[in-house]
Amino acid sequence: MHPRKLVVIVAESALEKVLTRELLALGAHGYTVSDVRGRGAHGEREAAWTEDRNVRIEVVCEEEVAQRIALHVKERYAEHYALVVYVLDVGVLRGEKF
Amino acid sequence: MHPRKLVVIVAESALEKVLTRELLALGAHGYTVSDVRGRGAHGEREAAWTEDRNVRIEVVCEEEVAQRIALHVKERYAEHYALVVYVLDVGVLRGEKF
Amino acid sequence: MHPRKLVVIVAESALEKVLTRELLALGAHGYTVSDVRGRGAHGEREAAWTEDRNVRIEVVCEEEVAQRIALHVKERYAEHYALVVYVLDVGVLRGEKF
Amino acid sequence: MDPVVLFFLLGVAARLARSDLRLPESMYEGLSILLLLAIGLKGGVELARQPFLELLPQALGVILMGLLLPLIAYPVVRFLGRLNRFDSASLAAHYGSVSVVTFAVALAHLVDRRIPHEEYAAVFVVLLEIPGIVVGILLAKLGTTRGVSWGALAHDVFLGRSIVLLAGGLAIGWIAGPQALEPHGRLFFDLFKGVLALFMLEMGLVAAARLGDVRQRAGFLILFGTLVPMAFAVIGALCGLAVGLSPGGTMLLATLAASASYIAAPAAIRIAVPEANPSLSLAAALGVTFPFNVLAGVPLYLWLSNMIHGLAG
Amino acid sequence: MDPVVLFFLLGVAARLARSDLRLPESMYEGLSILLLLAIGLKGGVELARQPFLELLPQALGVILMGLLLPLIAYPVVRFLGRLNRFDSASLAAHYGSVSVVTFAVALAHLVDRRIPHEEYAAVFVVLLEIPGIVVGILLAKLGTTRGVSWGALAHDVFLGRSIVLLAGGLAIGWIAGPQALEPHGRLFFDLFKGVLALFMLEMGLVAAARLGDVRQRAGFLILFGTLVPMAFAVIGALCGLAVGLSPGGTMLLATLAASASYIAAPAAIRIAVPEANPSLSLAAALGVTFPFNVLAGVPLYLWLSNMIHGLAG
Amino acid sequence: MDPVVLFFLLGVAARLARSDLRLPESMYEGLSILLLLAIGLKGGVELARQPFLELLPQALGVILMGLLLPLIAYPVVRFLGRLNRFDSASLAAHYGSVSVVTFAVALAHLVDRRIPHEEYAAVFVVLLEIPGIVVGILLAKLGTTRGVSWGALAHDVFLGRSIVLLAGGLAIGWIAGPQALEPHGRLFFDLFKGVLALFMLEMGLVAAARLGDVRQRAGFLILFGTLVPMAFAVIGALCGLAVGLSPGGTMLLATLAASASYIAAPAAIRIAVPEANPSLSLAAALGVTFPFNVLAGVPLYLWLSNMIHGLAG
Ligand SMILES: Nc1ncnc2c1ncn2[C@@H]1O[C@H](COP(=O)(O)O)[C@@H](O)[C@H]1O
Ligand SMILES: Nc1ncnc2c1ncn2[C@@H]1O[C@H](COP(=O)(O)O)[C@@H](O)[C@H]1O
Ligand SMILES: Nc1ncnc2c1ncn2[C@@H]1O[C@H](COP(=O)(O)O)[C@@H](O)[C@H]1O
Ligand code: NA
Ligand code: NA
Ligand code: NA
Repeated sequence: MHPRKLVVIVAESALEKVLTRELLALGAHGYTVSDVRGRGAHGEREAAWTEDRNVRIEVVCEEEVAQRIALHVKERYAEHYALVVYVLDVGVLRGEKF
Repeated sequence: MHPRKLVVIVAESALEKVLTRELLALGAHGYTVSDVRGRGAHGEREAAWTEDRNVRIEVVCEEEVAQRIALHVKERYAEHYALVVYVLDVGVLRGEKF
Repeated sequence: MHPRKLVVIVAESALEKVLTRELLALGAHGYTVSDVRGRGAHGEREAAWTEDRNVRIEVVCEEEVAQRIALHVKERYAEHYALVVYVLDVGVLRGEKF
Repeated sequence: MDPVVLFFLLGVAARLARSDLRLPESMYEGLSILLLLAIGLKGGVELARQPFLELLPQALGVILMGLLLPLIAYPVVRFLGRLNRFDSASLAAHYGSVSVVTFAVALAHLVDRRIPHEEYAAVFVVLLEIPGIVVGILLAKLGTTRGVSWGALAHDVFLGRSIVLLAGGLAIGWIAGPQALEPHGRLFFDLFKGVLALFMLEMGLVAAARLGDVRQRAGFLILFGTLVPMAFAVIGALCGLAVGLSPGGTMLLATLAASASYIAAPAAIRIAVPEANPSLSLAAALGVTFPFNVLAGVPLYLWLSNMIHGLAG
Repeated sequence: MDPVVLFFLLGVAARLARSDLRLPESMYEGLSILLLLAIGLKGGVELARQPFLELLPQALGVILMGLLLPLIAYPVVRFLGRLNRFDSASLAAHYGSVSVVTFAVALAHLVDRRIPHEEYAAVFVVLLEIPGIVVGILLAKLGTTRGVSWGALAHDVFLGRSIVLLAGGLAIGWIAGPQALEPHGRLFFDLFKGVLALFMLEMGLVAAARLGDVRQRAGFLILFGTLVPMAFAVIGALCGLAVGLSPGGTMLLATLAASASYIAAPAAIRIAVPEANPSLSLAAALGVTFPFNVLAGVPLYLWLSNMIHGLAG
Repeated sequence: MDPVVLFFLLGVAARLARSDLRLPESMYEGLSILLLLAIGLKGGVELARQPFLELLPQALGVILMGLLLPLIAYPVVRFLGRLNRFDSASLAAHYGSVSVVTFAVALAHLVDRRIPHEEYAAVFVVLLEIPGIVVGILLAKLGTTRGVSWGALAHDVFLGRSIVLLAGGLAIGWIAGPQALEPHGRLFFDLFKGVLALFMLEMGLVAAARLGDVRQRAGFLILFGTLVPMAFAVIGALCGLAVGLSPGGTMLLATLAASASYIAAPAAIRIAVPEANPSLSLAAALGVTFPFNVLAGVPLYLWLSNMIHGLAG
């Protein structure tokens, strides 16, 4: 298994379009998105309607890309948007994919 | 990156309301919920209708809180409810958030 | 906490039925499935309609089973299907469940 | 055979044949919202036409029946069925409460045959949904030290989705009246049978999915799931006669008594009585009683009500 | 009281009582697609009956009003409300733009009372949705160095869901004409009020969910969220009179002016003005102004339009 | 132009302009369930009116055609298109099978023009969905050692969602008859065109999303995706003539022959022939043939059927 990083971003759904575009620009080769709800410093977001939903974006990538993504998201969006980012260690079989 | 824990709880949807309330009481600052289906010791839960669905709850928190949550869920719910809990290591940039 | 592995498979939804059956045959005791969308080497899969959706399958299991699953999926499906697999370390309280 | 029954059978067949047919969960939810509102609105419009005070004795009689039914079911399950206290109480709650879809099928049965009935009968659904659940939970907790948070439970039961939609529909129908609701009727009333048909397709899929659990205790479940409804239908019909309902209304009340809750009761019991095995009560309510009522019960209860009224009459 | 208002109140009550009632998100989306298309189609069919050139001055007048409204709202919020530049601009954008559901309620109000009106008024919705947002964003960016990607923004605003469905419906209605659309009308037109009722139930749930945020700045929000709509309604009614609308059409334009966007504006502002606090503008638009317009505004604006036409008359 | 075509074009335009308009997936599924059941029910009601034995030769003729079409398509793709065996077989399966929505558009075309036709034609859809897929898979597997689990495959194909709903609808319509289904008709039949319109909007979005893939092999795909349907329409029309259909029914059969499956075939082929590139077949079926049939094919095939019947006499 090749060691890689898994970056998880949970953010308000308004950011999905820009974020996924920027992820690719930052060096990710792919991503996976799901619709979620949640609660955090910005209160409850219960997905009762479209503007009130979060998305959870998952990216497997090399450590360097992961750093870049986490930093970018933090600097560009963390101040004004409801979001969290965290990073995990993963192993993959096909290292060339990520 | 600051080291934190990620607690994942997959449980029957009937527990969503109580669980999320208790998570906050146990010291979590937030959580993320998604609708899922699955299979385990209690058989298949295929989300064909509301009572037959699972939720997946994700909490990033300090190690101590994670221990507390895992133990609480195990003791209070594991006997009678369909659920699993597992804990992972994560890194976060904004340590004060979790 | 008992150490276990978490295998995550993101694959086109056509594979859900076969994959979940095979996971059990390979020694998993359970799994959790959610509907997701994403992008990768096979282009964007935006879940605009049924054939264009991915599923995310999560399995907590022993290391050996995890190896078996990852290898099996890679060998049997990776060539022709849109999918990724990655493996993480997790801790569980009820070791006998997984 | 009534088309809604055919839709149900189609769902059952598709599931048994392991077809990949499934209705999206949000369609199931959407259809049930439509059904509940439609039943409530219809009932509310008719309720406005009734002298309110005359209904009070009927309402009391019906609530009394709702409290009685689980008290009958519990000892049957506990001592004849030899189940533990929790499962017995859970089954008592499910069968003490009611199934709105079964009611809708019975209603459509009457309307198709132009049989007159108390059109405000939706009120009975609201009155009967809760008492059975509450008594069932009390039965489970008798003599237990570990308490239930009754406040939270009452909140969840009284403000559950189905009660809010039914009672809300009743209130809106009552306040707005038939004329103001006429343009809305094209969605809520004209499409009723079509929506019910789709819902029955889903019910067939869901009920058949329970047959695996049924098989594990087939003997008990089949006996319990058919005999109790029939006995309860007799009680319901007698109650209908006693409170002065027409044969049509009597049949509706008999059907309600005979029906088993599979939405409100499971949700409440799961939280209040975690020790009860939910597969068991859903297997009985959904896997046996719902199909039984829809396929055989509804016509049977009509016959029963006519007969009782004939005897009494 | 109009049933759609009762449905709204049911939603509010259910939410305030913390019922677990919620409509699935895809039902919300499906209903809003139906509403937008229905309004567009209806307007398009009628538009085809109008001499196109005669409408041009009306259209220009309406667009001018759309550019004016946020310019009035901004200083009010900024200097009377003492909010920062970003929140002021955000509120100006929300109140400069329009709410389609409020329009639908006003339309149903007229139809129920058989009050004649310009049936192509859906065009005004399309014309008014965008200018307010654009001006609002400009106000936020005045004197800022950090730019906005105007191209991407224009794309998102002009091709947002609601504009595409409304304008698309208008175009289809215009091209196809009433006769070709007759069989589709059974879905889009006959069910309109029922669909609107369901939507209002959801709006009640959503609006009540904002009341927590309202409470935090109750004074300002309640004053702002009721006075500005009333003032804008006067402007809208005068504009309707000026461009030669009937009293019914004038009332629709007044309602549009008085309504606050809670779909297009929040989405656009969130991206273009991230510094603005979205809870604030949604609390005002959804938690105060929407209920106010639906409960009191719509009849008020009808009275206003009749009065203005009477005075001018 | 027919409104359903306009809705399709609206979807295409929205997608090409990169609007954020999308229908929720569960709405897509809900609409397709409604469409399939409606077509099945309608066909079943009419089927009950036919002498069963007279239909047998027609059914056989239609099935034969279904087996023949992929055998024609395969060599064309393989040797003229120079695709590998798997992609050739996959395309043969897609074009050998049928598209229900294309059928619905053709049906609506006839109904709008009051052109008589065999109203039980939904039977042909059921008969034609499967043979093409089976032959296609056989073609892919010819001479391969690695087997297919034919049992599992047959199960998936024969019990796929669309077959179950169509055949189930046929059976229910057949058993229940027109009178019993009348109240359900308000959902299934009266709303048919509206539901079809919404579905076509979604189809426009989905088809346009395939245009990127089309562009990569534009020459081959456009030729193949328009010429094969036209050739198949001729075969379908001749088959219709041979089995004694009216001009209207002949046009429906021609349309079915010309249409390409984008639901049943992709799902089955993806599992049975993983080596085939799904983007290619979807680009052809959804990106080229579906729009071609809807925009130009349907009227063309009506003209063709009338001509062939005219020639024949
Ligand atoms: N501690 C946490 N664990 C998991 N998810 C979180 C946590 N905090 C926030 N979130 C998610 O991130 C979203 C935005 O967070 P916030 O900006 O803190 O409101 C929330 O709506 C949750 O879905
Ligand atoms: N080994 C596992 N890996 C991932 N998810 C699991 C596993 N076991 C159970 N689950 C999930 O947890 C739910 C409840 O588990 P159980 O109580 O074992 O039936 C299941 O329906 C699955 O969604
Ligand atoms: N680097 C990645 N990180 C997360 N998810 C991915 C990644 N690459 C691919 N995926 C997911 O896996 C699916 C199939 O990937 P692929 O076979 O590369 O097209 C995509 O549609 C994504 O949902
Ligand atoms: Na009962
Ligand atoms: Na406005
Ligand atoms: Na074909």
